[in-house]
Amino acid sequence: MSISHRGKRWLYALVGLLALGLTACSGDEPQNVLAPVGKYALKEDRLWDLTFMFAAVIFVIVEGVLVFTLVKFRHRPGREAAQFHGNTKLEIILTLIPATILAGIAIPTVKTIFDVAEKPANALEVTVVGHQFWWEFRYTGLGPDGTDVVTANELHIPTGQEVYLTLEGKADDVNHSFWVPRLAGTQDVVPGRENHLLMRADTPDTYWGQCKEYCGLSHANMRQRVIAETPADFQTWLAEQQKPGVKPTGGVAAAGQKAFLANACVGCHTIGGTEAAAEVGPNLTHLASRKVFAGALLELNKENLIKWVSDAPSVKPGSRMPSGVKDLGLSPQDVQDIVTYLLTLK
Amino acid sequence: MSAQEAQVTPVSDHHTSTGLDSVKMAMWAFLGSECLFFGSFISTYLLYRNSVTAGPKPHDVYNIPFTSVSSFVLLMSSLTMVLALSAIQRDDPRQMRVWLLATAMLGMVFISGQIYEFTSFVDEGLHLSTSTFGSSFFVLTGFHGAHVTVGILMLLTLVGMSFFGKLERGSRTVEMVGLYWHFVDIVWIVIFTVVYLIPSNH
Amino acid sequence: MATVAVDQRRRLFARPRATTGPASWFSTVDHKKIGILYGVTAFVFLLIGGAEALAIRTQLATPNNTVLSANTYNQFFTMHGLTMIFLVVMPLGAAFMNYFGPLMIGARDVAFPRLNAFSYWVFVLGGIFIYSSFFLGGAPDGGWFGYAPLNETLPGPGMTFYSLGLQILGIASLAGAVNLIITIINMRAPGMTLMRMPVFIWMTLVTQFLLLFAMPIIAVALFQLMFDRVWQANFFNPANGGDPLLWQHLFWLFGHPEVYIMILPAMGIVSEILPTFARKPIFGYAAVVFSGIAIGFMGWGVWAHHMFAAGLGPVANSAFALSTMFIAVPTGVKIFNWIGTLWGGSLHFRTPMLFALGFIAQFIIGGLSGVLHSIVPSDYQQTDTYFIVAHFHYVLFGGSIFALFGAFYYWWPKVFGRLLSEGLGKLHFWLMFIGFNLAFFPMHIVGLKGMPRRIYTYPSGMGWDFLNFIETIGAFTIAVSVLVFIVNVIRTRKHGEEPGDDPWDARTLEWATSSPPAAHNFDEIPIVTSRDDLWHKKYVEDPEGQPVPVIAGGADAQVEEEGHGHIHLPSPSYFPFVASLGLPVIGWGVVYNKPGVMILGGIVILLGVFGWALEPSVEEV
Amino acid sequence: MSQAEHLQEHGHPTPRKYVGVAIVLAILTAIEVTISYIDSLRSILVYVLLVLALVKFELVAAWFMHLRFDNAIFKRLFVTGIVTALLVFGVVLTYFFSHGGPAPSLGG
Ligand code: HEA
Ligand code: HEA
Ligand code: HEC
Ligand code: CUA
Ligand SMILES: [Cu+2]
Repeated sequence: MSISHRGKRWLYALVGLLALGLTACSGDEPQNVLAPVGKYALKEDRLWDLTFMFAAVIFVIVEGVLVFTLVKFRHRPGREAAQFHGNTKLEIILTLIPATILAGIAIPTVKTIFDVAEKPANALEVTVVGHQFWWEFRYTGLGPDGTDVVTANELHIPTGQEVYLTLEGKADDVNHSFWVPRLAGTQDVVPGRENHLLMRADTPDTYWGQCKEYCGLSHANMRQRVIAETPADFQTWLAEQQKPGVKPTGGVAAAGQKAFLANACVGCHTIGGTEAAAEVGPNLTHLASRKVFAGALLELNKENLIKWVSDAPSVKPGSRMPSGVKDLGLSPQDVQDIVTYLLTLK
Repeated sequence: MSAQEAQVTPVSDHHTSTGLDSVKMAMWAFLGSECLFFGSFISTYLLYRNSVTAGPKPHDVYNIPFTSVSSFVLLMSSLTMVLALSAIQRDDPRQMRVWLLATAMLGMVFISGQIYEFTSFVDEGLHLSTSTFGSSFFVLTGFHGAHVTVGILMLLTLVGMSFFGKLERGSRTVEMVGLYWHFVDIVWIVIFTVVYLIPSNH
Repeated sequence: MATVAVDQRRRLFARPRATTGPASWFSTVDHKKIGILYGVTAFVFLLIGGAEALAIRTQLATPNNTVLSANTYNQFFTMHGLTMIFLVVMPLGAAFMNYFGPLMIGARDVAFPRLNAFSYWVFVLGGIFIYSSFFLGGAPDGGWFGYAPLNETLPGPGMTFYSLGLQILGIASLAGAVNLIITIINMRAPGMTLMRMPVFIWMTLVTQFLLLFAMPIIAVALFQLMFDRVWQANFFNPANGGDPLLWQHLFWLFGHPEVYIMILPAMGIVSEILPTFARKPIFGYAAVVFSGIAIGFMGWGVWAHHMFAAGLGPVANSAFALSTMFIAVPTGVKIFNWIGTLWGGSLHFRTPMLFALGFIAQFIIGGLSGVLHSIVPSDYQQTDTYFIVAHFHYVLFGGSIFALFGAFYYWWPKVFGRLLSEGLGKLHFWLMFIGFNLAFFPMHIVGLKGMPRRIYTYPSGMGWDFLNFIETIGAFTIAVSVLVFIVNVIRTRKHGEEPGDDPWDARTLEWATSSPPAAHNFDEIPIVTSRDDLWHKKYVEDPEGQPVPVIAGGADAQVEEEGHGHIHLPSPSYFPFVASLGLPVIGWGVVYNKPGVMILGGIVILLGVFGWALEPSVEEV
Repeated sequence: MSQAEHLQEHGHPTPRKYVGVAIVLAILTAIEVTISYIDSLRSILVYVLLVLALVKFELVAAWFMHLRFDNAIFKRLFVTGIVTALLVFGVVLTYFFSHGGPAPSLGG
């Protein structure tokens, strides 16, 4: 391979990356950073476009000069190397140019840092709690009688409104990082601390995200969705969430509820309207209204729920939810009943 | 380790590029490094001393008069150390041994004081695991104590070597151990002020 | 110098005298042998760390793959990172600094030969200690920067091994740092002023200062972790007031200087190779040296750029963004001066040169992506994605490892007297170059498509599948290139060309002595009269400033015979090895919380140190 | 040895001098301890104590460790360590204290 070939390889690669930046495809790339939505992600993206352009130009120039030098000054018989030791003027200029470019880039950088950190006036406030390996969302004070609406793994937000997330690290948990790339960059969840993150979606859609800070065995399986709906839809959803859990009217579901309350489940989960009020695991009051569960790892359907309740750790390594069959002593019938019950919790 | 490398290197002193003793330079570099070591521990302590979640707070347990005395003892051991060096520089190994032993004794008094202090703190309910204050206090002062202990070992070794006539170029070796010893003393000067004397918030 | 004759019988160990044979490797204090030991050991670790990488890449080749379990994967990526950083790049740097440091400054050995041996043994035993965890209940699995409090809550002994293993390796680095600093300051040949030192020596010096001041910080963090894990202290336990951010600060206070510790020696190597094969002096020597020092200094003020998303607040983030960006300035100076060195030269594309050029081309990419990370709002997106993984492999592999392979090819004939084959070398280079870019360039894109790092599996339908597959192909291409290198080494042992003492017509002092150099390095300590001293002894300038070879025999006129009778070389010693043996023993003692074992280790160290202190460094034979 | 010569050039500090320094150190320590009990000084106590500690530090380093008489290289090695430590930990602690100190425990 000759040297000029090598130069071309780089160029192709670069062009490829540029092309990628331009084609902001979303459909099958739900976590594409370069397909931003809403003002926070867009601000970050605009800064990226600017700095990436500078980087690309510097890259082309410097690598270009390098390759040119290699070609031009390659050894040929009879040519001697020129013996010079430096050129102070040139060196100073070549120091000042990058410094100037960087100083230029620094201004929008600092501005954007402050921009995306500023809390807007009438933002919707939601508390996000990171758990190994799932997300808890609390809509503070939006429940009946000033209680919280609590849900898991699917964050519902209204479109067109800023959302101010308070990322709360539980002191007995570990670091996580809340990230929904198309809506905003990441912020860490640090045990014992509170961080904040702003996002805003302007079009209704389901935005995907994933925990980004390594948090143990199932870090890879700790995902989340943001469901942005029109304000009206959001209110409808909220109204539903404020209700207590559906009471079974007999049959299998009632048996399921009984089994749920009689077994260890009740010691870890909350189901509104029942005596299950523990907060170790996700709030299940409206489990069946969600599309995904277990850290957005599984789609919510009967088959998956059966698998999950029977033996969560085999589905999700390291899950803090014990195996229903092996550890909690559920019979397959119990599992069937409980899952039937859970699926009624719209 | 550097102090032990006391023997002649392939090119001896007067041949070094700077004309300075390599071992001494190594010792100073090592002490520079130690500044970061103790700096990290002291900073940790400063960070945590006021965030006591359980158990006693710093000034519930500190016994300033007691610690002042042991600080004084350590400070004076620096004097005996430098007198030992002075003695060997005058070619008086006997007197050097006396001063070295005195230094080691003072060091041991200091360590005994620390052991007493630790036990009394434990009696008052402050353990390594009680609070961040407990952790950062014990580990900081513990590592200082470990340094003193290593110093005592080196001093006693010097005395022994000198006694059996194995201490070649004694003044240089004594000087190196001395540098280490004074450094440990200096660190205590800082610890005494920052940890004990400066009041905590609560 | 007067040495008291010591009665041999009273010794615990009879003084080793052999300088050849297998046993002699345990007692050697010769910086060249220690350099070789470092190199071989680190290369073995490269294969191990590389094998872990291949396993990682196999697991990630396709979505929902199950080659590795989550547990194994997490151990592998942690050990891969730790191995590559602490057991490959750092010791490979140490190998070259040890071997060539004294040669390039015209010294007979390092300042403290036994301390040097001690560093090496502590390093090997530290590596063995960490790897023993695989057989003792599980390797570290908290990531190479082991964030708190996960580093405390992870079950199994892995992270305890981490805290003690890195501690042991840190001792090796610290001892090595003191040694090399003093060697460079104090052991230079007459006339070798600071501003005549080869750039590689300068970069070594800066690196060792970074180590000197960075190692104690990580030592403290690791001690705190150890106390937390083994004795229930609360340094990083948020449930009892501990602050996980303290770990992050301490770690990155060490961690960022650490990355410059890994790149500066590589930059030094490149600064030696380029002038040799461009056949002209380095462009702007002073600027290259001072920019290296500047990088070293600035490296202390940027650590929080690893914590942009940790919630430091906009003020701190802005400050660290600025300091980070401006590191590009001194680094740019280096890049420009290297191009200036090539400019006007007569470039010979031998294998070392190819690797050096590969370094420049790829380091620019890695550096530019680094600057993109420093744009905080962009980094909120990039952090902890494969975009970061791409960045640091471009600087670490594309940068450091390429330069180190260049150094292998460049200095091989000096160390072993034989040239590595050019044909295989070029094959190695091109395979590695292609494989590397195939493996790591797509990581930028995958990262921007939202793939986080440290995930053992991923679903399909994210737009990641194809690129991950390509990356895996690239990784295996790299492995093939490494095999080519191994073949080259084996072949060279028997069939390598013996090119004489100065095969590249090079510029610096190591080429002025025989290949391989005698134990005492130089028959006569050279008197240095200029920078690139050897070159100026070989060539004079004609009126146009062009080099003209000195009349034959001129350079050879240096004294051949052993002029001054006996040269005192430090005698071999077992004690550094013995002393170092105690450290892993203490480590195992702490892991299992067995005070008896810890005390045993302490006794071994004391024995070693006392033996060491009581034996003279040079003994009349 | 260069070492000894060096000292001689600058005049060997006599044991008497060393004792003098030690007395000063002792007095400073006494002052430190005393003022730490005086409540009316509380507002400036920290600064006074730090200054006193600095003076003691300096005395030991300069006299007992001979930095006063020795080559500046030694001093530079040491001071570089001290300054690095002060700078980086200054920043770290400033950060922590401006953010309300270590993590307020949010409870389990
Ligand atoms: C050899 C090691 C090495 C080197 C040299 C560098 C060099 C740089 N690094 Fe990198 N870095 C790592 C190893 C290294 N890094 C590692 C291992 C990590 C990840 C750790 C982990 O999380 O596991 C990391 C992570 C990392 C981060 C954190 C990202 C994150 O986790 O969110 C950041 C952020 O700012 C960063 C920045 C930089 C910068 C600005 C440089 C600069 O020094 C680069 C300067 C060079 C150039 C810019 C190119 C040449 C210059 C020119 C051609 C001049 C003109 C240029 C301009 C005007 C821009 N690095
Ligand atoms: C110098 C440093 C260095 C080097 C050289 C490499 C080399 C490679 N690394 Fe890297 N890597 C890191 C430093 C390095 N790495 C660090 C610091 C991390 C972060 C860890 C963390 O997150 O904690 C990381 C993480 C990391 C990841 C991310 C893991 C994750 O986040 O989940 C990946 C994924 O592809 C990867 C891949 C590779 C590959 C394919 C190579 C290849 O280049 C390797 C090529 C192979 C060889 C060189 C060996 C050849 C082998 C043979 C010839 C067979 C030998 C056979 C036997 C021994 C039986 N590495
Ligand atoms: C020891 C505590 C514990 C017990 C007992 C327990 N769970 Fe869980 N449960 C959890 C945790 C923790 C999670 C979140 C796990 C994850 O996603 O990684 C969870 C998740 C779930 C989910 C998914 C919720 C969602 O939205 O992601 C369901 C459904 C569930 N548990 C049902 C049950 C049932 C039924 C039982 C009784 C058989 C039970 N749990 C017993 C702790 C527990
Ligand atoms: Cu939670 Cu990763
Ligand atoms: Cu960094």
